Amino acid sequence: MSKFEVPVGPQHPALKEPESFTFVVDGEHIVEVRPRIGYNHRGIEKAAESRTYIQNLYLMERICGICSVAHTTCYAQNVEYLYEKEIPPRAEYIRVIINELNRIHSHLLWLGIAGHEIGFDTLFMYVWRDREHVMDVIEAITGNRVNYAINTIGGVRRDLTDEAIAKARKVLDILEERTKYYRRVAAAEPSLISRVKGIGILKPSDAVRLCAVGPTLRASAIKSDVRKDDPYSAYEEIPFNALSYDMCDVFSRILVRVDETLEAINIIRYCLDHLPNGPVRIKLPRNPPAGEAVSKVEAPRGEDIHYVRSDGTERPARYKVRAPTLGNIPAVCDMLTSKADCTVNIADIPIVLASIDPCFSCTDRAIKFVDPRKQKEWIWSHQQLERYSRRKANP
Amino acid sequence: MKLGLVKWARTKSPWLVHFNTGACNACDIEVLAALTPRYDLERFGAILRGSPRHGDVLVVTGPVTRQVKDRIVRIHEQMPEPKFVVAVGSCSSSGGVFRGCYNVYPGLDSVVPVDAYIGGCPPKPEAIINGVAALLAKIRGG
Amino acid sequence: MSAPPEKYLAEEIKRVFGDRVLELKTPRKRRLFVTVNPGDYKEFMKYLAETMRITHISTMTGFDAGGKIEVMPHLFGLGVELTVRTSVPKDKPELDSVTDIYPGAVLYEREVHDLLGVIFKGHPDLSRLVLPEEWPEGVYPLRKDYKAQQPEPVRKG
Amino acid sequence: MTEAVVEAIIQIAQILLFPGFLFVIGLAFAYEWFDRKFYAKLQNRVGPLYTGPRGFLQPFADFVKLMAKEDIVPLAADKLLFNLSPIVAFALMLTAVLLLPISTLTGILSFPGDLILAVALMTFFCIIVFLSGMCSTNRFSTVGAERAVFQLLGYEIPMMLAIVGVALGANSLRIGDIVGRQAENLWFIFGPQAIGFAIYAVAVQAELERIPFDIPEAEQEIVAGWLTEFSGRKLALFRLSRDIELVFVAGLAAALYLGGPLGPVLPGLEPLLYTIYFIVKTIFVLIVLSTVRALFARLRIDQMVSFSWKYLIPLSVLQLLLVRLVV
Repeated sequence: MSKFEVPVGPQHPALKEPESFTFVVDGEHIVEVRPRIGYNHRGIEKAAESRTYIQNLYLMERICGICSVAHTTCYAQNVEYLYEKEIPPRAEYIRVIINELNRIHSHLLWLGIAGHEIGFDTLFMYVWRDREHVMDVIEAITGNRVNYAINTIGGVRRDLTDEAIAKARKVLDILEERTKYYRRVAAAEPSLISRVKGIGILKPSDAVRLCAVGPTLRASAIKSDVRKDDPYSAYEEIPFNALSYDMCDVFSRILVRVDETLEAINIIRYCLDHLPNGPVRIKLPRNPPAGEAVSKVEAPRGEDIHYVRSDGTERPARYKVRAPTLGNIPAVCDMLTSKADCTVNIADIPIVLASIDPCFSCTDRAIKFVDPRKQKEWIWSHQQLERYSRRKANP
Repeated sequence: MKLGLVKWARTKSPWLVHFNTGACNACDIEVLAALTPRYDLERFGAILRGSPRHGDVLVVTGPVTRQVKDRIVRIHEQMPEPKFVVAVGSCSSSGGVFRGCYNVYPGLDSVVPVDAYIGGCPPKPEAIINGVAALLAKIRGG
Repeated sequence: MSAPPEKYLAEEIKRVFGDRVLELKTPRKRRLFVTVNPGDYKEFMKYLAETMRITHISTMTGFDAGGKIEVMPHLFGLGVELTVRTSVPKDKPELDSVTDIYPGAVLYEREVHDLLGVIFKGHPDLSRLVLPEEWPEGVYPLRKDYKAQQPEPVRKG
Repeated sequence: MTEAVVEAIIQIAQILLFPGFLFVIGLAFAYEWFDRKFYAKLQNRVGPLYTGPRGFLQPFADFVKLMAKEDIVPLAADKLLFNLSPIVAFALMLTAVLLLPISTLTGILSFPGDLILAVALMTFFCIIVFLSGMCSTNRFSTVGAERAVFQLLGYEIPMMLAIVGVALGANSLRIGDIVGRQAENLWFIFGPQAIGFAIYAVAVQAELERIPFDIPEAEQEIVAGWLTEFSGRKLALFRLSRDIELVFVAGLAAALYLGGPLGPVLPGLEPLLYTIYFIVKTIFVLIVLSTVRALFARLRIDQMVSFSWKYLIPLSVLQLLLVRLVV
């Protein structure tokens, strides 16, 4: 059978975001993957250099709408490192609570999307219905559903109210029950399992070699979690487990995320029980001292790393963001390429792509990746392809 | 009479094609949330379609980046007439917080014609439904 | 190890590289900044990867520091977030690629190449990465002399 | 002479109005509405609500809207096939419904061996799907078309075997006779044919390209599969043909397993009551189909085919043996 290219994206139902992957397929099997990223490149790093530190908070929030609070936490923390100041413990705890709520929302969202990608729309609808509970709590605490605007340099903007705490506790109970239910479904539903088990294998050695991060790495039997390895905020004081599964496939990525959701519920409960009293923010001078700092946060998708360089003015000299998805791109290309011992089908593309929980808006202040191997078979060039599909009967 | 029936059908059956031109995902998840049980856009007959050939309403989220510009124009071309474009969120309406960045166009309307704007960063699902309803009212009116 | 990991690592690096380490900073716990000459860069990275077993590269930052461009790979291992810094002259921005040591660095080096124009010698493929196809050659948006310019609207809004 | 004319007029009215085309098209819209509504309910949603009473007119509105939209023929497509295939598909399905016993105990068309024609028409539909996917030369369409045919290899045989079981049980290949047989005995679903019904329910899910077998138009993988390039009127016709096929498939299930339009009747009211029974039974089949659709994830094409060959076919052979023993 002749080889044949299937473009996925930039507008494709499997990708909620404009990225483009070109798959070279042989029948239903994928032999090569060539991603083209950059559709989402907005030039945030350049923009950050022309805004003040406070203004940049808004920009960082909007790097990614799903893990927004991870980016602002990372940013605020980074600038606080520049000042060499600690923020009040209550603020640290509130940050942890919001970060974990965000993780729950993100993982549930992902579980729904994963269901949708394998044509299991009922799961999608159910999970998203329950996810609305988290959104309610987040809205009660921060006032917003998606971009929370809770972090500020030197602490958080809003304190937790008693009603919000009561609401959070109630919702956590519902969520725990529902998440456990989904865990049972995931472990028992045969048509679901048949689509995810043994699919998208990423061997532990490859995961380390290609520098995968977050749940993708943890699903390949490597216990690596920034919250444990490089504890920030209040994570040093909070007891929790870093999880890992060793099946290295999509199924194991599902289990890691579902279990992390349960773990996050426990973390929030602990934080609510041990919430210290005191102020929630400190005042810091307008301009941080000259210097540089690196800050890392475990975003729902993995390690999020920011670097800041200050020259003592009110604007950063350089601000660098590396979001988790970029770190996982080489890994997902590896997962999607058929190897001697396992083949990958077209039908598996959506779920495998989704299994790293891609978030290209974060990633794309950057990147395109082309497999350097040259294909000898007949292939249409990108321009040909575009011209071809742009042709219409009535011009 | 015939036109009346067609107009009625158009307002009752807006099929959406969702395109992200470089958004931060916030608007996208809210667009998706509008389809889920709590909001359920299907009540209005709206369903999400994958192929631009099937769509009536192009729902665009996010600032238009240089690289995505050709794609959005092409998808807009692929859709059969009559077609409508909704810009969801501040970025899509004006460039939002990214206005002035070197890779971002100042709003979706600088690339394709837009019929309705939904403000917010991101707009809540209720606002999105309201925006779609406003578009339908516009179709009904003229 | 009784000493904090960043101190331990700093001591080790000093012991092996001696004067060739231009600067060594540990501003806070688990953070280490090391500056080396571009000539020693590759050897240093190899030492980190092979002797110290620091295998995870988080990202690579490029910074336009006036006449020079700084390239800063961020590594993580042994419980230390390690930033290596080396600077290349702006008029001849060339550096050895570390992709053979760190396969995960492929994308990061390309990003730095695309946005700052650093040429990594020995990199398998330095084609355009994040910028659009029609972006002019030789214009690097993250250099300080580039002024951000919004694209021209295609149609009147 | 006049009698012949009256009879001809009645026959034409039967074909065009009731229980022929018009009625079936109406039923097709109603069933799509029911399917969507029921599916939405299972997903905790409301489904169409504001188009007509409880959204009842939603499929009709979709149809009208599509008919009034611009119709694009891609330049690369084979014009003749591309234009013809929706019409042929529609015609095929309209022919098929004439075989269904709705208001009488036989279809409008009824002759020995009409069961074979019914099954053949379904297969033709799949071939049209293949041709229309291939002729639009979009790569998603092409993959969708390939998958449609590949899938046909999977579900066709167990479906045939299940239907052969019924034919053996009734000792006839005529749908009318099969219904007649059930008038005297128990409905076929009670007894060994229940296995056949289950196999049929699974196989038609694939025929209708619904979850878990919507592989040829899997949205997340290949956009809209073979339908990707169709727009406007052609899409409307394809969707309508699908809906009619839904009626047809449910009606055939009712005729083969649930005694068709049979039920307690009052003299003089037969056509009305038969129609009501027909609708009740087909809705029962529809509920089964919709539930299956909501409960499963989409299978992969190779999984589908191997599932069919590993389980469905042995099961249908077993069913044949059982039927043989009982009869």
